[in-house]
Amino acid sequence: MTPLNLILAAQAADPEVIDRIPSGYSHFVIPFTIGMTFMLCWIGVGCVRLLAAIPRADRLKFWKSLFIPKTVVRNLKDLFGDCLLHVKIWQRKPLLGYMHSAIAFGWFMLIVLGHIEVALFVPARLNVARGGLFYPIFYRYFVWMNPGHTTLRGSFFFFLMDFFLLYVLTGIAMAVFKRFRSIVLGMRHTTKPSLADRVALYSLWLIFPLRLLAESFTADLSGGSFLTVGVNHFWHFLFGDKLWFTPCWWAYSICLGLFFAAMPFSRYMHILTEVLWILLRNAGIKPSHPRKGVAEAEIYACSSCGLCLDACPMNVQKKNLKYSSVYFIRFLRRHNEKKINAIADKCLMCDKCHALCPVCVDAPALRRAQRATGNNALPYNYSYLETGVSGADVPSKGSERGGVLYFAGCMTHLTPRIIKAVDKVFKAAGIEYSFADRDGGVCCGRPLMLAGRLEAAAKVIEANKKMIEESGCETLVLSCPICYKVFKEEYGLRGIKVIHYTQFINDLIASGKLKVEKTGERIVYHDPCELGRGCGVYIEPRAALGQAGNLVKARKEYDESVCCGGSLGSLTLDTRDRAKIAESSLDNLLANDPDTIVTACPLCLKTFSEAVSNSGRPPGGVAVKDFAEVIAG
Amino acid sequence: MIYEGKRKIWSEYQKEIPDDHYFYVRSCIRQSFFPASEATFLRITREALGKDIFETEHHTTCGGIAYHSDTIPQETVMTIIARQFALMAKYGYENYVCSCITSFGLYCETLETWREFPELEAKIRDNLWKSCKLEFAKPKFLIHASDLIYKYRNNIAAQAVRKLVNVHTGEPLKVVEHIGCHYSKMFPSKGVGGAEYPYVLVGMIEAWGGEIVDYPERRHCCGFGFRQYFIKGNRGYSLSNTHKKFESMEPFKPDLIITNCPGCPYFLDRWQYVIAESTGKTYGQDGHGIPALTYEEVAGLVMGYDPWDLGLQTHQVGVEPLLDKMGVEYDPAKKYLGKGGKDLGTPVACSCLR
Amino acid sequence: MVDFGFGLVPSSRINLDLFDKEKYEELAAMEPDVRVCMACGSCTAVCTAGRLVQTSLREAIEDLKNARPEKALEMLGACQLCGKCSMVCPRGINTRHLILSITKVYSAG
Amino acid sequence: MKNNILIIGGGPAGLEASAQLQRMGYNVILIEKSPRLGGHLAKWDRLFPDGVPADDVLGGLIKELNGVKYFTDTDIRAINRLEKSYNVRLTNGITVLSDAVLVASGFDLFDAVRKEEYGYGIYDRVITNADLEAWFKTGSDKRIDNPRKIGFVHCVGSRDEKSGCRSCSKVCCATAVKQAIEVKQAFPEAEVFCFYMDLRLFGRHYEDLYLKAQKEYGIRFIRGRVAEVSENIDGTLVVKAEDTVASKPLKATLDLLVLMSGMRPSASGKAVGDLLEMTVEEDGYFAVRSGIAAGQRSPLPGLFLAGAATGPKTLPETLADARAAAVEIDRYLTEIFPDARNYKQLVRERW
Repeated sequence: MTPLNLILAAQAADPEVIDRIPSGYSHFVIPFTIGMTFMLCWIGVGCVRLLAAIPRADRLKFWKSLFIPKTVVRNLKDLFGDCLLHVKIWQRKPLLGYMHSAIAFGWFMLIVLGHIEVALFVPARLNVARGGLFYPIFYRYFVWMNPGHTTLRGSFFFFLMDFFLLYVLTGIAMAVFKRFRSIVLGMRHTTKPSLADRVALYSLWLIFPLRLLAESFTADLSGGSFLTVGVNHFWHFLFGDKLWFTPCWWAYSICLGLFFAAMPFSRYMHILTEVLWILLRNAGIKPSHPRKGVAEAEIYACSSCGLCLDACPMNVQKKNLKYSSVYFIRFLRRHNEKKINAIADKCLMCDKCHALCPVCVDAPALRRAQRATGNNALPYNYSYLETGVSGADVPSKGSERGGVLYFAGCMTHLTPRIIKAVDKVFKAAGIEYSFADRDGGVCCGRPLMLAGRLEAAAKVIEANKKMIEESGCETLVLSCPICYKVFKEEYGLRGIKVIHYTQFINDLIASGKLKVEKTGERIVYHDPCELGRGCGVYIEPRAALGQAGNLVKARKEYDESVCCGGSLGSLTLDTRDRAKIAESSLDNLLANDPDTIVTACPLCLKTFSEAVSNSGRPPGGVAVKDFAEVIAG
Repeated sequence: MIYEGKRKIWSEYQKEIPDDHYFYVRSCIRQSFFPASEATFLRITREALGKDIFETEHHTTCGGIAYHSDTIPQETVMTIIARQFALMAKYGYENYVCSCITSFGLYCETLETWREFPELEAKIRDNLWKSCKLEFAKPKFLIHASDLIYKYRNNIAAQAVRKLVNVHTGEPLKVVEHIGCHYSKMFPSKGVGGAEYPYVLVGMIEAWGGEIVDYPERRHCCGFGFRQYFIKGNRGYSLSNTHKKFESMEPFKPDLIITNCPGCPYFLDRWQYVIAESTGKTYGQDGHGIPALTYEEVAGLVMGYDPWDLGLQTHQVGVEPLLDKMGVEYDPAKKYLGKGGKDLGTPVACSCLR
Repeated sequence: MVDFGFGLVPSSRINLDLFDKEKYEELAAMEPDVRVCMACGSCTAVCTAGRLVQTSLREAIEDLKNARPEKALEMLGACQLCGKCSMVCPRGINTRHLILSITKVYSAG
Repeated sequence: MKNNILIIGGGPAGLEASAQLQRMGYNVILIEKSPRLGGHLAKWDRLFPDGVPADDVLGGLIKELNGVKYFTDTDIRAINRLEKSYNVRLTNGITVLSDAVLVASGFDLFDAVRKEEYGYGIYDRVITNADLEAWFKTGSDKRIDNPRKIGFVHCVGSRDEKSGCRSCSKVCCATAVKQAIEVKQAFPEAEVFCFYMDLRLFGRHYEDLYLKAQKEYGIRFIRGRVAEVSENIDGTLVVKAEDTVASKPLKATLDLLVLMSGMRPSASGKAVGDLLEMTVEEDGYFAVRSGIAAGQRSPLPGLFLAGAATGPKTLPETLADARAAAVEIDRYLTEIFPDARNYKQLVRERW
């Protein structure tokens, strides 16, 4: 035990670390240097190209965002949370989260600490001209620990380095294990790696064991802590004094080189691109093209982790796994137009992959952008809308503000029980309302938007908007989540409160205007995609339903709810495939043996009703009801 | 085309045609458009066949055009027809021969209606008595004038001086036959050969040495269609209808069209002119049209009658190429001379149709 | 040319000989459901746009098969893609994709 | 005592009833006017809806005969009704004293020549369903020469008052769909059109067949009856119909037109019926006793009917009808026939 002041004094006299090789260079660094240089060039050029492809206004917005304090804080939070610690994965799959953060954060710390060591002990080597590119990476090869001069500071770094190396190694071990038994880590499906993926993957697997090998071989010269030194003793025990360490450093360098060279062509590109994507995302820039500009950052930010495979409701059939977002993005990267279109058209737009994505890649939006490239320019003729579309029942007392306007939407007209139930509830609560599309109306425009027909959508939106504004209503109540989403987000109805009937009715109950009788009915609530993930409405319907019956849980709920399969989002999914999805979604809802399935979307209602009657369940089993029906009693 | 199949059908649709003593009624339209055809019919029947055929100036229209244009009711038209039958009875005939297909169809329709609804016949009998103080007897045989020529086609062939053959090549002429719609489409059993493959004109062509052309639109109407022609606003339909027929027969390169209805030769002839002058399209050789003749005219040609006596100059489509093919001698200078050498005047030449 | 005050009238007749098999097969490859329509008319009955303008998917499919693609396109131009027709189709035809595909195939060139 | 039962007609109904009755221990005599057993089934290639070879089905039926006495090329010369039995003289010189007679005289195919506007027997490339079936079997028919466009006309001699055939022949729709698929299999490049008035695909799996025809074979179904056929100069056919769904007249040029001849009452069956003074309904088929529950009993005691003799039937229906007739005959011969004293009363009560 040396007192601290002695150590400090000794260190001042003699350097703790001595450059073992005065040139600071050895041939084995070549593979790493080539790989690293290639990758840096690639990413540099890529960044410039990407930023150049962004519209000017967006680009300005991006630069500015880097100086807005609020955004800066958010950026830092996201960079640490998403890129390094993988908080999002932790939240849903702790084991998987540990694995990812072990590799990402561990490696990050190794790099940072490595550089700090160099900065502390041989600061001159940080200069690129003097090997700054590779020196900190192979620090332990180039230095010699001055025996007897080791300070607590040095030991501290030795310890940290060994600690994080071990941390990474545990992550790697889990990754290798996951490759063979993914389900243990909570993944039913994993992606099929491409060739570059495999090269990078196997290199990555080898990098850290080799590093351990290399550093432990040199630990008696360059120092180390519990891991490297311990292993070093083990080697000496095995092989005696002669440790032939150069090949290990070569192998380590080759693996690193291979990894970085393969990186731009592999899923591991996400490690770097994600940073850019987070910055762009937080700057509020949205992709306008499925491949160029922001989209490029987005698709390269995808780590191909495959979480979206399990998220995708289509995964109920193995043949449809290929339509998952991860493959969509992979084919976007490869410019495989045919497959891009096939996948873009197949998607149900349930948005679950987006909700669960650890890097927030909005693949459904990219798909819509892709659809737009083919569909937006297709001809249409809405001249019939220009003469003005009157809501059949738009208030005679229209000029008075304060009225409630109910817009049922196209699909609700195929499920008249919703209309009837809404009427019953409104009457019970003493709400006087006008029925905008009693005799049918104009489509809300969302289906057109989902199909990528933005220009056409604008036309129907315009027609509806005119009708609604002329009605003089103050509150617009929607029973269809598809309508609700588009009315809320795209219509820009100033001075009019756009509200979903689940929210509206919940308010009526909360304010005592509506009395609901509680029954013993076991109710499971299905979150419609457009209402839940689409608009974030989860609480109100549950609150209201809780007054009417006993809410039971589905296996997956809230933002993990499973699409019913009836979505208008998909353009090409056929009836049989949809029925399969409905069946699995039903299965999810029935986990806790409810009496009634309640939903708040005409499409879900119709889909589940059909699924229940087609599923061969005995009659009188589970009932499928609309939200308003349950409230109406 | 399987000829034997057609023969089988023809053999199933034969009708009884009386030998002699005919009561003849003329056609309103033919008297105006092709008066020489009816004259030729009488000449052949009387002179070449030596039959007794009687006609009276007291007969009137059958009312068919007005009936089919929805301007007079059925009872009126039936009373008109009853009066014709009364005239026949009055002169002691029972074999009714009509020149017009519209009339023929209407007579058939009337007789069939009376057969189904005897009370209607009684009512018409009453009507006729009230209006004209006449009593009628239904004809024993009702035939169309072409039925008569069909019956004696071989007789005519025996007396013929020439055949329907191209004298330059020795090939038979290609002949399109066009049957008036009301001949057998309403009552297939009333026409020789039935409705689908009528034989009445085909029989003549075969007997006189021609070759029949069976083209896809052979069943189609000539385009008259009453209201389609009479109302100018509809006339385009009439024209288009005829146009469709010509387009369909064009690949067969017919030399001649033979018809048995008053309107058909008129529309198949005149619309060729209208098509030519409004679209530039002609259907015969070298800018000529396809001559559309009546069966009497064709019979007259094979019998060696003078083409101008047959009234061939009253056709819009020039018949000269046909006459040349058949080896008929004619004097072009006499084409537009009337009775006693009176000059009838020469029509203005067409710009497209030669 | 002489103007007679009347002339040939365009035919309203369907001519199957004009049917463009290649184009139709291209469509059928894109959306095979076009083949299975049995002309029940459910789609027309529920059509959102059909309330305001003459339009019918059933008729448009017929028009394609009857060699009148221009009529089909004209009719489908009014479609708002709301998807009601896909809900009621007894054969489960993917109507929205069919409409998009028809427009894509037949409006190109 | 073994009763004699005479079965007239060696088609599927006659064969099936013979086999069943033979198995019950009766003495069955089966007569067939043509040189071979099988009726129309013997001329067919494959059967809807599953495409089973007709020969297999027929072979199965014949195999089951198991000792039934049958005479082909044999007709009936005279029939004498005795008090209870029938004394039947056959054209081969044999006389049968039969305690029960089953008429299974089947049907004739409508003579397509009678629909003159379709030009069967006049145009070179117009054939019937039976011709096509023969071609499937033999592969030789010079009218079928790699056609590119093929039309099927449903309801030829069915649902047509003009041809004196008001009723539906029941089997032609499914046959047309089956044949359309087969012809498309033979000529994959061909376009195939089915002109129908109503598609009556009522049986099990028939709708699947229809869907398959549309989906997998791209067969076009046009609602409208072909009303006129004519021949082009090159021998191709021009057919005219109305697409009644589009409400427009329609024209198509085809290389081959197949007429789906319907079922007509059998002419030779009618001759037998005349000898027996059997009642014929307005549609030309034999009358059953009365009402829908009468099954296979004719108005005459001891005389039974099975198969298409009482109206168009599919093959499975015919076979079921034949089995039912066998049961009815057995009931008659065990419960009514042997009671000599009360026979007439029993007939009154229970026939």
